[in-house]
Amino acid sequence: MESLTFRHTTQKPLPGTKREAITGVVASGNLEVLLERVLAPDACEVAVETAINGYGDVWEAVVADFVARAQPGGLRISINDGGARPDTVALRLLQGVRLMEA
Amino acid sequence: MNEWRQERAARDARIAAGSAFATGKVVAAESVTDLLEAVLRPGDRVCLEGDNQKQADCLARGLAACDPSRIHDLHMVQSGIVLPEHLDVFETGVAKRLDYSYSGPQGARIAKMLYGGQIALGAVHTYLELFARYFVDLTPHVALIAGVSADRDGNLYTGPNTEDTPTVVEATHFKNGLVIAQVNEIVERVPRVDIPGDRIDFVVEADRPFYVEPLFTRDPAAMTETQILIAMMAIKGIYAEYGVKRLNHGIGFGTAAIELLLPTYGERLGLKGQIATHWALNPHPTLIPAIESGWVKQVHCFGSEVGMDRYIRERPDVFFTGSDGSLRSNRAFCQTAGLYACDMFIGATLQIDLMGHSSTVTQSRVAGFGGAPNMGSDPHGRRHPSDTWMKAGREAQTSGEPSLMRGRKLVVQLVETFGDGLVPTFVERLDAMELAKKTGLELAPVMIYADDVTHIVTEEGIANLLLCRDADEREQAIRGVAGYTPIGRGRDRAKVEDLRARGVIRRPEDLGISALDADRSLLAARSIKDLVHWSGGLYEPPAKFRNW
Amino acid sequence: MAPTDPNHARPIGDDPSSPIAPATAGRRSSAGRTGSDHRSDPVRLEMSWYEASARQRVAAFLDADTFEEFVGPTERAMSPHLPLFELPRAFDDGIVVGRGRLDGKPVLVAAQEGRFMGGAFGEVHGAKLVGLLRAALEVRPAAVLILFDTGGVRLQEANAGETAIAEAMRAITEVRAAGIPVVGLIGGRAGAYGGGGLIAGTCARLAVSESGRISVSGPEVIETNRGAEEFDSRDRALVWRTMGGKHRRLTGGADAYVADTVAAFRDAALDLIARAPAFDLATLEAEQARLEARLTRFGTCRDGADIWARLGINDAQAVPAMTDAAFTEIAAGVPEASHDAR
Amino acid sequence: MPAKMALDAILASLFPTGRSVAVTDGLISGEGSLDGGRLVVVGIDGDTPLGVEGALALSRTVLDAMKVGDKAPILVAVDSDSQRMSRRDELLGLYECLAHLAKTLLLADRLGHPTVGLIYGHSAAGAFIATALATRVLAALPGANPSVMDLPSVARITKLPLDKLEAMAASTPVFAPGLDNMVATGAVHAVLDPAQPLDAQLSALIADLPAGDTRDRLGRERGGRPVAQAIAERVVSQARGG
Repeated sequence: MESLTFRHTTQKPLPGTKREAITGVVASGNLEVLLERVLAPDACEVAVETAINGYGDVWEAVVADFVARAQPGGLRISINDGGARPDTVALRLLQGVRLMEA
Repeated sequence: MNEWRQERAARDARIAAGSAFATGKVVAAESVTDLLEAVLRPGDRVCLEGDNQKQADCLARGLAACDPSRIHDLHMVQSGIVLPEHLDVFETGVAKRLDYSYSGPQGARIAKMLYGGQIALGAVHTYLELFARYFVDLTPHVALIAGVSADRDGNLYTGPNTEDTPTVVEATHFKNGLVIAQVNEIVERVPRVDIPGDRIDFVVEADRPFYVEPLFTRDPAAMTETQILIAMMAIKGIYAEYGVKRLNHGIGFGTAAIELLLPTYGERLGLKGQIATHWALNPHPTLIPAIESGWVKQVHCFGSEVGMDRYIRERPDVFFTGSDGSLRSNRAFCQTAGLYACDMFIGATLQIDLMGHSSTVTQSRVAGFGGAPNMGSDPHGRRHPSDTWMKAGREAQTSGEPSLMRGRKLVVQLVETFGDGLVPTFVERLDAMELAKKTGLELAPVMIYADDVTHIVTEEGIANLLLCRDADEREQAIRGVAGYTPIGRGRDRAKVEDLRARGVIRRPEDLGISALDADRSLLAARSIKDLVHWSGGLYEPPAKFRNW
Repeated sequence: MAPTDPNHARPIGDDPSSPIAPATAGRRSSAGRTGSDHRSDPVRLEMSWYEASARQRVAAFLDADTFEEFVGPTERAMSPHLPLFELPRAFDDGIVVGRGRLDGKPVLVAAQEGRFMGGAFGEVHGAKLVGLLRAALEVRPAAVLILFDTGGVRLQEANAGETAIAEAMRAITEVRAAGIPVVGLIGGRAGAYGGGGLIAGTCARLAVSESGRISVSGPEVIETNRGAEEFDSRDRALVWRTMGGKHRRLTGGADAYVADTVAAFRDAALDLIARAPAFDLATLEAEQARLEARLTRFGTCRDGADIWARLGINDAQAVPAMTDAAFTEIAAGVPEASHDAR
Repeated sequence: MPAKMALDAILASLFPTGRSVAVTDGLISGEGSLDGGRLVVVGIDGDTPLGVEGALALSRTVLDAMKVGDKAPILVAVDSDSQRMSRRDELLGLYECLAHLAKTLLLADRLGHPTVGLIYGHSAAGAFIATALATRVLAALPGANPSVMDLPSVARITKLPLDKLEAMAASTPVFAPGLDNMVATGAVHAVLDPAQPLDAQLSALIADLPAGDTRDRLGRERGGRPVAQAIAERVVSQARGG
């Protein structure tokens, strides 16, 4: 297991008022993403617990792209990962953000 | 005076020797080894039929049991190295040389035996290449083939998996070779004659039905959102874009997802009748919903698929069937159809390098080629135009005399950026090159050469290599769809954005597709049971695919 | 009682807002509907139960927007034991529990997530179910619904899981004795195996879909212990003839057979709640008689199809391939299938 | 590990004045007298697996005991294998038969028959849940060896090396087989002293039966299930509030 935390500053807060949302399931090649609107509107934190060690740089790149694209200001995002591929991670993050924007 | 009938005399002698173990043409299963020891000669070229769906397994067991002091140094010339016995003969010394096409299930063992020098390898071929050589310099002396049934005169019914049989018999029988067929049963009258009896010298009633594996069944339950996203991009960005009507699909989950999206996503895009109407394809169960929704005009098959027989019988407007109603497949003809009459091949691969060369070998496995390189190559002998072919040709060729322009076949690689176990699909250097070095192969086993590939589709986007004007653009186009693999992260971001602006790279959003829309609810069938429902109960899946 | 889920599921969509429509909906007549439609989302009701996650099932199954979760994911009540095994945890430990309304009636509901550790019972997972059942004695809902999806005990927390199963069974009998129906719904990919099968057998009523399986030992476990001659676990048709939804319904091992949609499970749950047997001596005497009769009548049968034939089904071999509608009709004609003896 | 106590010795110590208890095909049934009343005995002996017939035979005995009307305590004595693993048992609905057996014991308890489990040998999985664990309290004798799965099987399934598992088992009662671990999780209420008369120890247990299910509290106190009780209480409390 490996724990990773990434902190970003966003240009804007994520729209919507939903306080929390969860998507995905922890399974082999899959992950769950818990999103909570608890941070300052220009802050985003992504905390990852992953079953697969040694992919920190990939996580960093995926999270950075996601933050640049979705501008998830205000969100603390917590991930339990069962060894998902980067594309699955990116997809779940976007799915989570869509739930929070609703 | 020249003797012009030595080969024929030799064949007559073989038949005479074999007849000691036969009643007429019929030989009992327990006499197979005796028969083979009687008719074979050391050094013979032997074709032991090993197809995808039809294995001469009883004859293979008989051959493996031959006494190597009597039968040795055979030169095996067969398309598939599939059964353990296909390699056992090299361990005992019964066989020495090998020319073949495909060795999927035995890929690891064959690699070991190549390293160990137990096999003298001629070459690994594509199907059409090997078939062609049957008629030039690899003509079998003896062919050991398989069928469903035969009568006592040797008239043979291959069943729906005709596959290689006509080609093998054509080359062997008409050039003074001997043909031995194993059948599941001897009958008074065969349902249809796939091979006339005068081309078959002996018929063995096998001890059990020949082995068949459902190689082309992809369970929709295992399809992922990523595969669905890639399939959506392929449909919108390639099938619709080029109006692809005549095509061949690979056997991976990505193309199976496309098959299942035609009646749903394709229908929504108004593409019915515009794309994917004529196919060179095994009867994939995942094609059933598209057939039932009226998308598919016709399908010619290399071989059949387990469980599809009844369905095919009830859909003769779509499939090629015999007077008895069952499928007539033919690998040589279908490969030819895929090569010359299809405007697109689309399939998956394990590795793609920075030029676009692709390979399915890993360092420890020699899987061979099968037919993909035939499908996945641009045939320079093609002379008939089609809109798809011409459009691709125009994209590739921007200068020169338009009337001398030739079209291009679309050769599309459909891959996820990471494979199983987070192994990157995109690599600096193909494992195939390492393997060639280790085994002393003159040619690295490249499945599809870079100059044949026109598009690479991943979950990150479509790279249109036809539009790349130099090697650097090509490399950046490939990096630009390689996702978070080291190759993908090594991209020049500015160049990739420039390629995107020119439409060389197209992202899902450029195609009006949201990754969030890639949902399993889009699949026309989400389980094998759904496929059974679509088929009106005619599809009979094998037990291992059932959950009811 | 190892987790026995043979379907190594690849990831699928899990956004509770995205409906998973029946794959062949266009070809089927739409499922007959009850008067409860107005309370729930018709699109979500058509989603496949098998495909849906535990959260999707709960959200779609209950009246729209009535679900309130207890000890939800933000509380991060995760397994304290999985990290020892270098295994990833889930924020809800693979079970969703809470309250909501079903056709207006207040209910408590638990839903297992079959894709996380095979839906298996660990310490937290089990305690959430036990807590929910104990809560029922205080808040007295119209029913407690258990949406099973489990391979049994989570091996990494085996003692805790096994004990929690025993606690849950005791709690179910207490809830039932208090006159509150406990209804189990089984149609997920992990089935109801091991201790999950025993909990299911303790419920007052069970509804099952075709893909649902109920069993103690899984096919792989039997094969590992007794050999492939005893049970060839790769023979999937055999698995379903032995422990699948249709077999369980025909023999009275489940009280309703439903199509693989949320709507069908919802209808069945409403129906079963209304006719749950009491938990008393008469019921258990009747169950004793029912099960003894089963052994007497079918004890020599080798295969599910032999049993179905003895139940008077003309073409027993045709049962697995039957459509849901045809099967429901057949099951209605089998007296052994319906009883109050559970 | 201490040797397991034989059933005969247990019965002799329980019923010094005599008993009528039979063991047929590994199934125990009968009665003796305790504190001047009847004590009904059911159970499984000899590491016998529990299948559909066995479960229904035991449940029959329990139902019959309820019909007598004397609210006699019921002792469930167990030295069993796991549930019988067979295609036939599952075909015939083993889950219903085992659950039914458990339900008869739980109903008997509700109807005033004190139910006490006694594990004196092995037991595992479904057989354990349907018998000894379906009582008000479960007692054990030293030498008992309850388990869900043996460590080599756990190693095979979790793909962890056996020596690592054995090391983990020493410090983590939650997954490892054995009596001490089942005591720690709260499943086993008390361990009896084989050197002392069992009748008195059983009488004391019955006299002091807890009102509700205390297993998760014991699990917390003994450290074998650190969080279960708190989680269950949190669920109850959130259900209550609102």
